[in-house]
Amino acid sequence: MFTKTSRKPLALLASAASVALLATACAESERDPDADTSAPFVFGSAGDIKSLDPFLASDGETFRYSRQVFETLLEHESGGSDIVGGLAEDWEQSEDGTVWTFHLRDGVTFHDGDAMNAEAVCANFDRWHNLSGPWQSSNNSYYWQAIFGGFADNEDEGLPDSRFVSCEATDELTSVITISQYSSIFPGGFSLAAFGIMSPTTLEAIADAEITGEEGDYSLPEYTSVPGTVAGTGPFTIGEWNRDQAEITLDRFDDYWGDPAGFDTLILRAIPDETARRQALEAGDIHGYDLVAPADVEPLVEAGFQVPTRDVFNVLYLAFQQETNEDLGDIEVRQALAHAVNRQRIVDTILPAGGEVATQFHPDTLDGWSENVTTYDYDPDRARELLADADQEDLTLDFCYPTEVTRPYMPAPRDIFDVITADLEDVGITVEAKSYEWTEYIGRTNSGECSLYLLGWTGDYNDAYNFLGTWFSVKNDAWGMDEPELFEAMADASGNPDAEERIEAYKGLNEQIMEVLPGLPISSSPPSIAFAPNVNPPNVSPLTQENFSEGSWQED
Amino acid sequence: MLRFLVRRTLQLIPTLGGLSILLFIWLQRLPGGPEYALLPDDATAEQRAQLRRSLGLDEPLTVQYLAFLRNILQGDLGTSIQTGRPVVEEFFTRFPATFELAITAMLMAIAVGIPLGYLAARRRGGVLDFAAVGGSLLGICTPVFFLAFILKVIFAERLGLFPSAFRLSPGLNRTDLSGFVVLDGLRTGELDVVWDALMHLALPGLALASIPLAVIVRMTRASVLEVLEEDYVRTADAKGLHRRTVRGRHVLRNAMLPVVTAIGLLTGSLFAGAVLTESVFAFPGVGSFVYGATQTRDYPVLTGFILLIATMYVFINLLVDISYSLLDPRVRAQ
Amino acid sequence: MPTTPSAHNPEGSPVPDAESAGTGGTALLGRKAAKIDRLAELMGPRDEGTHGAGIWRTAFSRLRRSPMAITGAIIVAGFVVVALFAPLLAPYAPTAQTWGDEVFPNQNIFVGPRAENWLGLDNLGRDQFSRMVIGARQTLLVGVVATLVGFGVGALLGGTAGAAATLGGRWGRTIDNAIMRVIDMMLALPTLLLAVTVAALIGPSLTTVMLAVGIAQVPIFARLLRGAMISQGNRDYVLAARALGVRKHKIALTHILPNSLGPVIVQSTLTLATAIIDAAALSYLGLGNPDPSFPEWGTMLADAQRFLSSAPQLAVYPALAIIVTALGFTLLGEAMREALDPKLRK
Amino acid sequence: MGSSTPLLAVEELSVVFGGRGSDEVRAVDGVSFTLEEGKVTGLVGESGCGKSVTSLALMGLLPPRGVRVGGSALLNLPEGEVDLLKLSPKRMRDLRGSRLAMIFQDPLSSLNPVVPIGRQVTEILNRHRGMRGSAAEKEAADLLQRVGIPDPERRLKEYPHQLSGGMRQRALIAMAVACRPRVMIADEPTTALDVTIQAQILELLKDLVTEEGTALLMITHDLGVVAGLCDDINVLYAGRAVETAPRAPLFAGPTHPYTVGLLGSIPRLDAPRGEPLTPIRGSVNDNIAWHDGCAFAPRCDHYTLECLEGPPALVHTDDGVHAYRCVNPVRHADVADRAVLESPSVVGDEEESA
Repeated sequence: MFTKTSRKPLALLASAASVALLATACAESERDPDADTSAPFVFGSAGDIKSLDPFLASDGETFRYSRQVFETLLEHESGGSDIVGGLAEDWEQSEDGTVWTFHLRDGVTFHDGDAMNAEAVCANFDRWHNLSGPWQSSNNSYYWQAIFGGFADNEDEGLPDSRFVSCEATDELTSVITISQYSSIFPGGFSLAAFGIMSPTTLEAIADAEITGEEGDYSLPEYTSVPGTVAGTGPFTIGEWNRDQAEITLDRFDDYWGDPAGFDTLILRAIPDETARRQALEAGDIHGYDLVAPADVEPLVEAGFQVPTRDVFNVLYLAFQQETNEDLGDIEVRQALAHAVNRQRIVDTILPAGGEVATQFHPDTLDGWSENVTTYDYDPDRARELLADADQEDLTLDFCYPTEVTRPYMPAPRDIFDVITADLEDVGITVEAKSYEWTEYIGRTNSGECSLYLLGWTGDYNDAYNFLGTWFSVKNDAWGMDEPELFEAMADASGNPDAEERIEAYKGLNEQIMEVLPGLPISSSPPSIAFAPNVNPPNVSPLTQENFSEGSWQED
Repeated sequence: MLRFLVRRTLQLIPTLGGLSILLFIWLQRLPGGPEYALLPDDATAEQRAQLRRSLGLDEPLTVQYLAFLRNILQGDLGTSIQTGRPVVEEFFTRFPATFELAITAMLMAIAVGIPLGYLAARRRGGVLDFAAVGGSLLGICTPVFFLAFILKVIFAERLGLFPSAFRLSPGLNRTDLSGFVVLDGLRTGELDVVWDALMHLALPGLALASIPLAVIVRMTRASVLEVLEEDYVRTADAKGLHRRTVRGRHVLRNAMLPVVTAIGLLTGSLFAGAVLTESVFAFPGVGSFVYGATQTRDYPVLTGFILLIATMYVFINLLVDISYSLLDPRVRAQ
Repeated sequence: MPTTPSAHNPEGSPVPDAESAGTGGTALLGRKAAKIDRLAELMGPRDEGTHGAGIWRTAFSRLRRSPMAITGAIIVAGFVVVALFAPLLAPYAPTAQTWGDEVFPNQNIFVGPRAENWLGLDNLGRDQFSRMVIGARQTLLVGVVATLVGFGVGALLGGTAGAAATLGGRWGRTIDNAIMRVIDMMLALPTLLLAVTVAALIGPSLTTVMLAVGIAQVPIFARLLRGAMISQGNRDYVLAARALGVRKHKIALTHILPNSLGPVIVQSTLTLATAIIDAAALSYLGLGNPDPSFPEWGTMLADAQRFLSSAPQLAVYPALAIIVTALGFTLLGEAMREALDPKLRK
Repeated sequence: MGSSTPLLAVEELSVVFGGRGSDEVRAVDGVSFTLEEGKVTGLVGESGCGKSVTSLALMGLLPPRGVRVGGSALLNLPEGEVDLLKLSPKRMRDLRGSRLAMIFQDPLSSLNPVVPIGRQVTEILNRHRGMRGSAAEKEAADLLQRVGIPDPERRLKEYPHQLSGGMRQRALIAMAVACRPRVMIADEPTTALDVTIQAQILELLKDLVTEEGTALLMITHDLGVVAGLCDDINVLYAGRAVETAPRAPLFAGPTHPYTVGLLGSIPRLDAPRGEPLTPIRGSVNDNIAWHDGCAFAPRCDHYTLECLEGPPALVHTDDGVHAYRCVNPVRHADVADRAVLESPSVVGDEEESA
C-alpha cells in the first residue's frame, strides 16, 4: 500500500488501515458437497465499506468486501504472499518489464451474465485511465495514482504523467498491458483490489456516472451505494447494503468459475469496537471477526473458538521527524532514543504472541531483509551517554499517538506509547504527549507536525519496496529525512528488473537506513483473526486478504 | 387551545434562531475555521481559498449566516466526513433505532420509576423508601457508560441472557420497511423479529434508563410527599372517598405535574445519553454514529446533532407545555 | 421579641401582682425572683436556632442530625484529605512502570493486590494504589475548577439578570430577557453535548474537561441565582430598603445577593458530583487528558474498560471511587438542600 | 336540641405526637366536650393550641404513624354507639363524608386544583349515596344551589381557581352537607375570607344547622365568630381546655386569664378614651409543660409560685355549666362587652360579590 503526498480524509484512513483482500481462485475444496450452506455467515469487520466500486476506495474494509465480489488479473496464493494467477491464468513480462501479457481464464462469466474476456479487461483499464474531473482527485482514485501515476488527460498539473500506456486485447483471452517504465511495484500492482474487473454492462451503465460536489465534500454516484449495477466475477454477488446497520449482505454466485462458496450468504457487519466484536462472537451474533486483541486470543481458544494467526507481514515503528525537530537531526540523539526504548518489553507484554523485535523496516519474511544491519539494544546507560555527548541532557520532545484505534501491527497504541514514554523519561527526556483521532493523526504525522510518532505498515504484496519505498523514496514531511543518495539507490533498486540484483540492493538499503536511523523499527507481529467453532475458516492470509468463499459450516 | 399552541410555537422561533446563531459562531470559532473541518491539514492554500469561496466564507458574516440558515431550513446539514453521505440522510436512516431505544428506556423508567417513587413516598422512612432513594442516588452517581459495560459483561457476556450488541440478529434485517423494527415486526406479524428486537433493546435500554429512572423516582417521591401534605388530599379523605380514588384522582394526578415536565426534559437528554450507551452496545443508531463523529471530529455531524437535539428539546418542551395544560387547568386559563 | 420573663421583667408590667403587693419589699423581691427562676427552669433551655440565629445555624444544626449529611460529609472529607495529602500517601510514583515486566496484558496476566502493591498493578506495571491516590487529587481539581467556572459565569449571568429583573425597570427587564434567552438556549443542549462542543473548540485536554463541564453547568447556576434573587427581590425588606431610598446596586449587592446564595451553594456541592461523573464520560469520549502521566479517575476508568473481562479490578477501582465520591457530594448537597428548604422546616 | 344523650361525647381526648427517639409533644391533653343536635359548639384558641388536631383526631385524619390518640369519642348513631377513636380505618372511611363532615380553613388549597368542582361534589355522592351520571350531577347542582352558588350547572364544569373565595367555601360546604351528616366540623371556615363574605358563610352554616339538625363543631380563634354562632364554648390552651361555658356566661364572666386576654385582644369601636388594647404577650410557644404547672404562666400577668406547682385542676363553678382551669381566676373582668356580641362579623349582609 502506498503513500501519497496529498491526502484526503478517506484516503488517510485507508493508507494505514489498508487491509487488502484478494479473492483467490484456487481454494482447496475438502468439504462435503451435501453440507448445509444455507445459514448466513456473519463476519465482524472494524468498519463499514465506503463504496460498492472498489476503484474509488482505499480502505481495507471496502477491499475485504470487494475481494469477495470482484477479481483482479493477478492474486496472491491462498494463505500466502506469492503472486499467482487471478483472472489471468498466467502472464509474462517483457525483458525490460514494460509489456505485460495476461492469458485470461476461459469460461468466466460476470454476475450479470456477460462473458469475461480480454476486451472486458481492457475496457476497465481504459475507463480508469480516461477518468476526468473529480475522479482524478486522489480521494477517488488513490490506488490508480499510486500505481499508475496520472491519467490520460491530467487536469491537475501536480499529477505525474501516467505510467499506463495501453491495454490491448490481442485475442479473445489475451490482454497486453504496456507501461512506460518498469518498477518493482509490478506485478504486485495488478493484484490490488482497487483494480477489480467489472462487467462490460456495468461499465456501460456507469459510463456517465458523475461525482458531484467539492473537494472534501464529494457525493459519489448512486451506483456506488445501491446494489444492482455493478457486477464482478467473484464467488459472491452483492445482495444488499444496509448502511444504517453498517452491514453488507453477499449471496453466493452459483455460476462461479471456481469452487462455489461454502456459504449461501456472507454478511459483513461493522463493529468498530474490538471488545464488542469479541462479545458478539462469544454471543453467537457473528461467526468470525478480524483485529483480535492479543489478550483475547487465549481466552477465545480456551472457549473453543478458532483463532488462526496470520504470518508476520507488518512492521511497527517509532518515527523521528528530524526536520521539524532539529534536535532529532543529531544522529547521536536518534541513537540515544533507539537505545532507550525497551522494545522487548513491548513485544512481550503488549503485542500478540509470536511477535518479534524488528531490526529493520520490513519483516524478515520478505526478500531483502539483511542480517547485517546495525542493531540498537536496550541500554539506558548508553542512551544517557549519547545524550550527554550530544549535549542534550534536557531534551524535550513531543510524542504523538493515535486514539481509539487498533491496527494489525499496533494493538493498544496508548499502552505502547506509555511504555516508550516511561523509557524515554527514564533516560532524562521530557515527553509532551499529544493524541489525535486516527484520521487526524495520519494527517498530522504525515505533514511532519509530530517529532515522535507511532505508525506501521501491513504489506500489500510481496516486495520490499512496498515497505521501504513507501517511506524512503523521496524526501517527505512524514520523516523529514533528506538523503539524496539513499533515495537514488531506492529508485535504482526498484527499477531494476533483475530480481537477484534487486534483492541485494534492498539488503544494502536496509543496512544504510539503519545507519541513518530515520526511526526505530519496533516490532513485526502476527495479527489474529477469530472464527466460531463450527466454521471451516478460510485460509488466513499474511496480507490480511482472506477469501471467504473458502470457508464453510462444519458438519455436526 | 389553538391560540395557546400558536403562541407557544411562535415563541420557539427566537430560541431556535438564537441557537442557530450560537452554532454559527461555534462553527466560525472552530480551530482554523469551518474549512478546517472539511479539508485535511495539508490541503494547499489554493484548495482552502477555493473552498472558502465555494462555501461563501469570503462573504460578510451576515450573508454567511443567512446562507447557513437557509441550508438548515432546507434540511441541508452538509456531508459527513466519516461516510461522505449527507448528514440528514445519515440521521434519517439511524433515527428509528435511536428512537426505539429512547422510547424503550423512557418506558422502562416511567413504568418502574413512578410506582417506585410513589410507594417510597407512601412508605416514607421505610426500607423500600431507603432502597429507592439510595438506589436512585447511586444511579445518578454511576457513569452511564460504566453501567452499560457492567450490564454487558454480566448479562450478555457471562450469563448470556441477552445479546451484547446490535439491533437485530443477523438475517432478520429488513431495509424495505420503516426502520422501526418493533413496529414493522408487529405490523407484518413477524413476532420472532419483535422478540429479537426487544431482546436487543433490553440492555442498552436499561443502561440508558438509569438516569431518567433515578430522576423520576426522586421527583415522583418528592412530588407525592408534597401532594400528600396538601389540603385537598385531606379534604378528599374527609369525604370518606376510597383510598383508590384519593390516590388516583387526588394524589397521583397532582403529583404527576412536575414529573411530566421532568419526563419531557429527560427525553431530550436521552438522545444525548444514547451517544454513550449505543457505542457500548454497538447499537446502530444516531448515538453510535455521533460517538464516531466525536472521535473523528466530524463537525458537520456534530453540528447537525446539536441542531437535532436542540430542536427536539424545544419541541418536547412544547409537548410538555401542551400536556401540562391538559393536566393542569390553571395553566390553560392563563 | 418579648419572649421570656427574664428578658422582659414583669416588674414593668402595668398590672401589679395583687397578692405580693401586701408583703414587704425584700420578700416581694425574693418571691418574684423565686418564681421567675422557677419559670425559667421549667421552660428549660431554649433552642437558640429558633430565636433569630439565622437560617444557616438552623440548617447546620439540622445537618448535624441528618445521617445523610454525616455520611456525605465523611466521604467528602475523606476524599479531600486524600486529595490534599496525595503525594504523602502514595507509596510510589504513579507513573513509574516499576513492575512493567510482571504484567502481560497480551496474555491476560495481571497482578492483583499484594504486600507491596495494595491494589495490585495496572496494565503497565504501575502501582494501582498510588495511581488511585494521586488520581483523587486530579479528580478534585477537575471537580473544583469545573464548579468554579460554572459558579462564576453562572452567578455573573444569573446575578445580572436577577438584579436587572428585580430593580431595573423596563431596561432591566430587557437585559434580564436577553440573558435568559441565552441561558434557555444553553439549557436546550444536554450537558454532555455542550461539553463536546467546547472540547471541539479547544481540543482534548484536562482543561477542556474542566471548562466543558463547568460551562455546561452555567445555565443551571444562572437560573437558580436569578430565581432566588427575584423571590428575594419581592420580599418586604427589599421594598422597605427601596422605599428608604437605598441605591439600587447597593440593595442588590448587600441585601438580595447574600440572601440568595443558599440554593447556589447547595448547587455547587451537587455540581462537584456532576463534574466528576461528566468528566469520566468525557474521558470515555476521548476528550479527556491525553497525557497519561497524571492519573485521573475518569481517564483511568475509560482506559480500563477494555480489560473489564480479564482484569475487572482495573476498572472497578476508579469506578467505585467515582461513584462513592459523587455520592458523597450528592448526599451532602441533598441534605443541605433539605436543611435550607423552608418548606421542609417544621 | 333537647335530646338528653349527646350526639357526640368526647371524653379525655389526648393526642401525643412523636415518642420513640424524639421528644413527645402532647398536642391535645384530656379535652372533653359534647356535641348536640342542632347546636354549635365552639373550640377557641390561638393557632397551635390543639384545636385543629382535635378535629383531625375526631375525623380520623391524623397520620397513621407517630401519633397516639387516647380517650374516647362516642358517636350516637341510629344503629348504635361507636367510638370514633377506636374504629377501623375502613369503617371510618364509611362514616366520613356521610355521618361526619368537615369544612377546612383555606377553601382554595382544600379543593383539588385539577379536578372540576362538579366532579369533586359528585364523587362524594357516588361514594356514599351510590349516585352516578346525570342523577349525581343533578343532585350536585341542587347542592350548589342550596349553598347559594348561582348558575350551578356552569360552576360544576369549572375549576376551583375560576371561583371566588366565597364560592369555593360554599362549594366545600356543599360537599360537606351532601350526605346530610349528623356531625359537622368547621375548622376556621372563614379565616381566609373577606369580612363581608365571612358573615355570609357563617349565616349559611347557621341555617344548615338549624334546618338539618346537624351538630356543628366550630373551630376558630375569632371570638366574634364564637359570639355570633356558638351555643357552647371551649377555650383551649396548649392542648387543654382552660375554660368551658355556654356562650352567655362566658362572655359575661370570663374567668381564666387566657380567656380574658383573648377578649381583651379584640379591638372595640366604642373603646373609651383611647384605652389601649391589652394583647397577650408572647406566643403559644412560650409555655411550660402542663404537668409542671400552668402552661399559660409565662404569659400570664397573674401567675404566682402556686401556678408552677403541678397541673392546675379543672374547677367547676356552682351552676355546673361553667368550668375553668386556674389557680388565680379573674373575678371581675370587665373586658367582655356586649359590643362583641354585636360585632359586624356576626350580622352579615346577604350580598356577595361573585
